Amino acid sequence: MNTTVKIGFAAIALLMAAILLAPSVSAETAVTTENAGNITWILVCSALVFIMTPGVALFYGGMLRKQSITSILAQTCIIMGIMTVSWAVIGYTLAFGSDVGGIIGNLEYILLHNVSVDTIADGATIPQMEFMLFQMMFALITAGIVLGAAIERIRFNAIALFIVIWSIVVYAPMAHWVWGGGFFDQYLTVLDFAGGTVVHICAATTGLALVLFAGKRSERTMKDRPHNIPMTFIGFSLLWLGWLGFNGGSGLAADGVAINAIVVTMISSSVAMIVWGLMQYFAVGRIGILGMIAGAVAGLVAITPAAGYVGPSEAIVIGAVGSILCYRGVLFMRKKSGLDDALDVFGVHGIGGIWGAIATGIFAVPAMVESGYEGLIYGNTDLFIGEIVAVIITIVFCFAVSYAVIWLLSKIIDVRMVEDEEVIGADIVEHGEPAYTR
Amino acid sequence: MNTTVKIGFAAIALLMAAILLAPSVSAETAVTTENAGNITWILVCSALVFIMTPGVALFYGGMLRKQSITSILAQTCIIMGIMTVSWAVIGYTLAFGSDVGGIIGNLEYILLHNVSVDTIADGATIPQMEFMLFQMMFALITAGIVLGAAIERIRFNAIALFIVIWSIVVYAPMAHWVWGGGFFDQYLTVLDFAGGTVVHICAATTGLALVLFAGKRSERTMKDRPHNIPMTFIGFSLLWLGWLGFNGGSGLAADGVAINAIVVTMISSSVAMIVWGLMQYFAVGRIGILGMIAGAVAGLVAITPAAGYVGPSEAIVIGAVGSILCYRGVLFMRKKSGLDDALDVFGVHGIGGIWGAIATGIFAVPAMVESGYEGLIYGNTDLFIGEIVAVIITIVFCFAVSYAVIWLLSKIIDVRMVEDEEVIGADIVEHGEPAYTR
Amino acid sequence: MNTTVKIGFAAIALLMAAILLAPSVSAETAVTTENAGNITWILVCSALVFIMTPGVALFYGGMLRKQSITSILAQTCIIMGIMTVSWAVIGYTLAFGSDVGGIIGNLEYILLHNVSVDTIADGATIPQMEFMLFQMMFALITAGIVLGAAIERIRFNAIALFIVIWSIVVYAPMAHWVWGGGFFDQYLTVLDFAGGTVVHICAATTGLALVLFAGKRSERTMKDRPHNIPMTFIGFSLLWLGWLGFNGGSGLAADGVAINAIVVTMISSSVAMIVWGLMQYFAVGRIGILGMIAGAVAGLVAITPAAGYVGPSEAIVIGAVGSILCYRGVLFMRKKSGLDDALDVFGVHGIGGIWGAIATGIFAVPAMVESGYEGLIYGNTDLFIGEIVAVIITIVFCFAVSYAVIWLLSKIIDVRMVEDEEVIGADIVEHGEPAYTR
Amino acid sequence: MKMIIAIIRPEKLQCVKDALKAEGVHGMTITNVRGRGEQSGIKFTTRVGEFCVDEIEKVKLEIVIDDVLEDAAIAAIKESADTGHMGDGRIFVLPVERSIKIRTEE
Amino acid sequence: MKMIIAIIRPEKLQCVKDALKAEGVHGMTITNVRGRGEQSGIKFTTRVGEFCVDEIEKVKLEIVIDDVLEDAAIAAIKESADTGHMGDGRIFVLPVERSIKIRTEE
Amino acid sequence: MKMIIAIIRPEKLQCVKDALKAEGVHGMTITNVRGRGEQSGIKFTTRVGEFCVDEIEKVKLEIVIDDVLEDAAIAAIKESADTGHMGDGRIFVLPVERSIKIRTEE
Ligand SMILES: Nc1ncnc2c1ncn2[C@@H]1O[C@H](COP(=O)(O)OP(=O)(O)O)[C@@H](O)[C@H]1O
Ligand SMILES: Nc1ncnc2c1ncn2[C@@H]1O[C@H](COP(=O)(O)OP(=O)(O)O)[C@@H](O)[C@H]1O
Ligand SMILES: Nc1ncnc2c1ncn2[C@@H]1O[C@H](COP(=O)(O)OP(=O)(O)O)[C@@H](O)[C@H]1O
Repeated sequence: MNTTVKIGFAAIALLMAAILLAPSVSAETAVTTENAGNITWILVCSALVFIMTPGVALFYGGMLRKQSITSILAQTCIIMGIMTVSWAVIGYTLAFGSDVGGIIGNLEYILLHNVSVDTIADGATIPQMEFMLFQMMFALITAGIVLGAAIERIRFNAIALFIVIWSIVVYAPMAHWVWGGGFFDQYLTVLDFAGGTVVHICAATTGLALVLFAGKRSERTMKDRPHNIPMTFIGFSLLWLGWLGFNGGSGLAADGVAINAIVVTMISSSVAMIVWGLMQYFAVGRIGILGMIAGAVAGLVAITPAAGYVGPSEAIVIGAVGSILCYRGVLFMRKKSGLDDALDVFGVHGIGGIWGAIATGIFAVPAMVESGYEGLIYGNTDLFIGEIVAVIITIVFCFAVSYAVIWLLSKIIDVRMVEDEEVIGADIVEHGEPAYTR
Repeated sequence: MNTTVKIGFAAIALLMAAILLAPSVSAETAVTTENAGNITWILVCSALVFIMTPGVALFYGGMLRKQSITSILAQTCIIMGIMTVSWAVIGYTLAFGSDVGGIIGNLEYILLHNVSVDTIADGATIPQMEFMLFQMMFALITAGIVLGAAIERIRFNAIALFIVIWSIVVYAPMAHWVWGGGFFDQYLTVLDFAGGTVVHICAATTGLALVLFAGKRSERTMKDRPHNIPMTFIGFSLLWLGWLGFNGGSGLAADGVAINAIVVTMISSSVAMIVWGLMQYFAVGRIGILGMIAGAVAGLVAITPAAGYVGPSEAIVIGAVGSILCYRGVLFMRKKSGLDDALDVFGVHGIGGIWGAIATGIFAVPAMVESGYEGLIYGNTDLFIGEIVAVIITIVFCFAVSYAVIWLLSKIIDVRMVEDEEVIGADIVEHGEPAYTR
Repeated sequence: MNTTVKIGFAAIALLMAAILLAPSVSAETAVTTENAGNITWILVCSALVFIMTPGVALFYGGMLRKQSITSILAQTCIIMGIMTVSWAVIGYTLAFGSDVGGIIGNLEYILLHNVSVDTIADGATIPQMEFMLFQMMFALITAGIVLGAAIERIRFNAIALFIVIWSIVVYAPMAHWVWGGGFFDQYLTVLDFAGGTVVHICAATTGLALVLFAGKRSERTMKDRPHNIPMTFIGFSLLWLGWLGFNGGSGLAADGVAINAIVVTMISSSVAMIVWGLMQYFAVGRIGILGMIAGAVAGLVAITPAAGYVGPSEAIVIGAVGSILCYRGVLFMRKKSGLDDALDVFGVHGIGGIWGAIATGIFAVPAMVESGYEGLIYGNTDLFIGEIVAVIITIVFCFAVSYAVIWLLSKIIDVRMVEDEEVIGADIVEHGEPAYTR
Repeated sequence: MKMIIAIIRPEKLQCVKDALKAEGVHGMTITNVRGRGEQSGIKFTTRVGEFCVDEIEKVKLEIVIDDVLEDAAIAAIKESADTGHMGDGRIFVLPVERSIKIRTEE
Repeated sequence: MKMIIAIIRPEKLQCVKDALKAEGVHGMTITNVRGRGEQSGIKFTTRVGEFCVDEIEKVKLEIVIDDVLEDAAIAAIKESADTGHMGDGRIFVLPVERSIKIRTEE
Repeated sequence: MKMIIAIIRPEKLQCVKDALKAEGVHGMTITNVRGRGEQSGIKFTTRVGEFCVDEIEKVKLEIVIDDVLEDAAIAAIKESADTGHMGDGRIFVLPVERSIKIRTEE
């Protein structure tokens, strides 16, 4: 390489570095006691969202056979570790660094450099570092939701490596597009209050990709029934609890928006639970707890993107319809799809997330959104179309990239458990830790 | 019907509508950052009270035999759904709508219409919608406490329908009388900080009515011992945790009252736990965990109505006496009463609640209450008598109406499980979901 | 006794009383809405730290055999009761009353007299009663951590009495020295943000003293494997959750310090978890959940004393090194030490706590501490040496006094279970409450 | 020597143990089992149809005793385990060739 | 009378129960057990070596029947429990001297 | 063929399995059981009186083997399960008429 070329490269590198690392300058004021209310609220919400990830693990774990419970908990542990580190080191800056071409954030916040802790940017309610923390918890729970789909098949090591890569090539871009000033923000008329696309649709389609890649479990494994209903109940309770912070914190302030978000969250999940119970009652003659829980989760998922933009009456409709759609979705996935989505990740989070996004496009209340973002029933088609486009892009992107990642990984390491391992169960085979003594 | 009559009816109807739906006008100011502290605190307390309902389900569930755990969890699920919807649709307005004759609220807030989200009424600390949310959680936990009494006997469908009706004809009026400007408020000198009457006495006597109506369980079912002590411990921990918000939030602000309430709550429950342990030690020679937990809950119940009106020293006395009374109460209920109050709902919440109300009348500290509301030991008999009257009215009302409701229901649907069903257990018979695989 | 002597005694007594009870006078202002943010945050953190104690019980309980789970839960219950009462009655005043000779606080706050509830001292962020409450939760969790060390050997009654005395002669002085204006504060250059010495090292060496005194469990008991992995996972999740408040609240305000503390807490534990997993992978070929959990806890312990004084990058180093040291520590304790530290209390909390203290001395960031308190890498040896001295004093003091207390107790009551009791298990023998039915 | 295998209701275990003790029969091994009896389970109805629970929880006792005690033991079990309802259980007697105590040389 | 003891795969329990019912065999006692077979377990590999899982979950059926039904019952179990893989299980037949119904005088 | 039924301490299971393997005995079925021995349990004292724990956790092994291996297997179990304390357990030997492998035609 001659000198000119070298200098040329160096120049380009420098230029890139300049672009990628340039901190965005904005006016900031120091934190005072006056900000303590909002700061507290988002710290609380961070804690609430934090507990959702162990919650989803228990929720899933109770529905597995007793040979696979250590496995789901171990996978959840490691992904909590991985997502935290990945988000702090690189994910946050890719998602919320200054936009580069609508696609990704630059590296100004790498390793959380330049993220301010005790000042608040003009127009913001909390320091940036706290926003980073709140968002970190979303990264954790999204990865946590993924795990339920292809459980009892994919190896621990493979899932861990998959999530490392996925956190960078799938999750961070998604977060950037929707919340970080990326192209959804720039080109689409779309609203996603608390993460219908980024969290639920993304997790569900990622799960779907893994399921499709890994195939079904052995007949001998699939037959077993949920090994611990109370564990699922505990997990569900933590999920529901956490969701109050998930939706309640997404306005980033302790104000009327937060209150409304929590109220509609309660209503939507409750209505969805009751509706699911009724459907079950008419179909099979009795109401089961797993059904009611699935219904409530469906209602929670459905209201997520809309929680800041609709009131109690809309929440009733969104929850009820979400419940019906997810009920059908779960039945379809189980009986018709030919796929083995072990814990109904796509049936609930996928269908529910899609419905939620569309419902936002239908019901967004004029008084609660900026002008131009009203729902279909107020005669505005922009948002409705925007939501549908956003859903489609999310599904296609998350599915394709996730599938590519797991496919590539399978070239390097052993991804799939063999039948004998499956039957004995990952708890013993992979971790050497049966969950219970007798 | 001739025209005059029609017009007459229409006029009356219009008049009634005017009375029932007239929104109460009051000065309000918009929410600002300054309110964020209080708003956050009551949102947090709402979340804390929320988690008490799953908590009480686990607390109960662990003490049942393993054939009935899905059942209590399923009942808890559905009543969470029902109470949420019922409260949002009709309960809140009946309880907190403008008073109609001291008996009930009008319909101005039906379906949460007219409930303000981002303004705060003069003299209030939080928006009304947040108050509604906090109160909603109280409705949930009250219904949740009821379930423990007549479990393993009453059918799921019957309990669900019972709670639908009960939420309207028992709970909403109670809440109106005590907190919503009803006749307790108007005519009695009575204090109930966090719900001794509305929550604990009401739940306990409702439970008693169900127990009396449904009769005892089969001998073959009653003999079994608690199937999962750690589950009861988890539930108890969530209850205790939630109670910090239950009592801490009842002042509706993050101030000295909240701090004091939480401190006395910690002290009362701890003292009560220790006292129960000692009684057990002297009676049976060893201290059991279920005893200590029962003691702690007794202490929590006892301090509830007084938490805002007494200090640490009074809390020690209230907790200790509450523990002794509940200990005797539980023994009486189990050995002498001839009733099968499966999980000591009346023994703990009933006796504890009654003691708490009376204790408030005895100990209310002058510096902590309005003049005229001092306790007996400060020479004021008004409050003491008021508390006793309130307790009596609560017991009579809740018992009578609850009994009537379940009796009426039994005319329409099948309320009671038969012995074979009982023995196999509701988990399998009603839900088809045994809680555990082996 | 003649009159002069009597008068002399009376005079001395009066003087002592004057010194011991004299309330420290300081300017205070009444609580207003402005303080609600900080008040809320520390109430929230109190609730979060509260849940750590049941959390640690479940964390421990799952790793025991199924014959000892009621036992650890019962011990946890009673120590929660005892520490609460002890702290309110005498502990708080000994720790935070006006300093008497650098050794202990005076009795001005006995039974929480003179502790202000609705005023805030100048320079403080919250009322003193709230500070008392927050500190109370630290007392609970410290005692809770102790229990894991000598479990399955020491009798319930003995542990209860031990903790009564220990709360006064070990915990209260430690808290006084480090946080209450005692001699650490006065003579040492030392930082302990959230309780590395007071909580973790103190608990771990107390545990060590009990283990040394009680000796090993029967071979027949030790062999058993963890009976309930999900229970350990639930406990761990509650611990992690609570730790956000443990570290996040230790700055006593909802500000940048709190945010930073929580962020570094997340990072340190995550890094430590991953590092432990990797060590395990290279040593035994697979990654276990108990390993990952131990790693995460090690990371939490290690960052505790430093959480207010370092940023994300330091947290990565502290977590990683903490994980490596604790991994080795646990191996040493199990294989070489000849001690039976049942649940790795010293291996994790002891080693981790020591490393955390030293790490604070190495890494404390100049911009985050007062001048003179910079870490070793910034060329200041004072803090580094101060931390080491503090660690040594803590270990020696807590070990010696704890050993003395249990030794003395053993002269009065029966401390140790005999082998037959051990084998059948404390659940049945001591409590008559087997944890599960079959 | 005989092995008496008795399948009884869980709630009757304590009575049966006491009854056997009264007869001087101490040693026994107890197992939790599920049983299907001659009726092949119990039938229940839901809104949309009938279903049957065919595995009912039972307790199994295995008691090895000298031939002379056989009848007394069986009588004691029958007496104490009987409720008169379906599902009370069964007693089977199997021949045993040897019985050895691990601790001693018997 | 004979006692047929069958050790089968847990996932085959329902099939075996159905098959036996079809043969008119209703009564049975079911126990969850772990088994080690002739291969002494299944071997797995980790990064640092091999390990063996030698206690595999199985279900044990105990069925007491008249001698005449013995062959039919055994055939039904064999048929319905067979997957052709290792670990399908075993059937043992033991002699039974008496069989008594607790509820009645049989 | 014989069925050897051994009731042992749970903590001795691994030793016994190893000892049997060394003798060439691989197949076995393992059940968790509770046992009451000749002493009718262990007595403990509380402040207000005595109480007795009479169901102690044990493990039951069922091993069907050829007659020729009987003595070797029993010796191996005795050897490896013995601790010299009360409660070490028992071994019973029952006759087996047939032993069938489900997978094959044996
Ligand atoms: N033929 C059999 N072989 C093995 N166990 C049996 C048999 N018949 C019954 N049992 C056991 O006895 C229990 C009670 O049987 P069941 O026929 O219901 O008794 P009953 O005839 O007294 O009503 C069953 O649950 C099962 O465990
Ligand atoms: N000799 C034996 N004694 C008792 N149980 C046995 C014996 N051999 C096998 N079993 C039981 O049968 C199960 C299946 O045995 P295995 O040898 O794996 O069957 P297969 O020969 O069909 O592969 C074992 O798990 C064990 O429970
Ligand atoms: N007669 C018996 N029938 C069936 N099982 C027995 C009998 N005697 C003892 N056992 C079993 O053996 C176990 C050990 O018995 P025990 O008498 O305590 O042994 P040891 O005589 O070696 O002390 C008991 O717990 C029980 O499970």
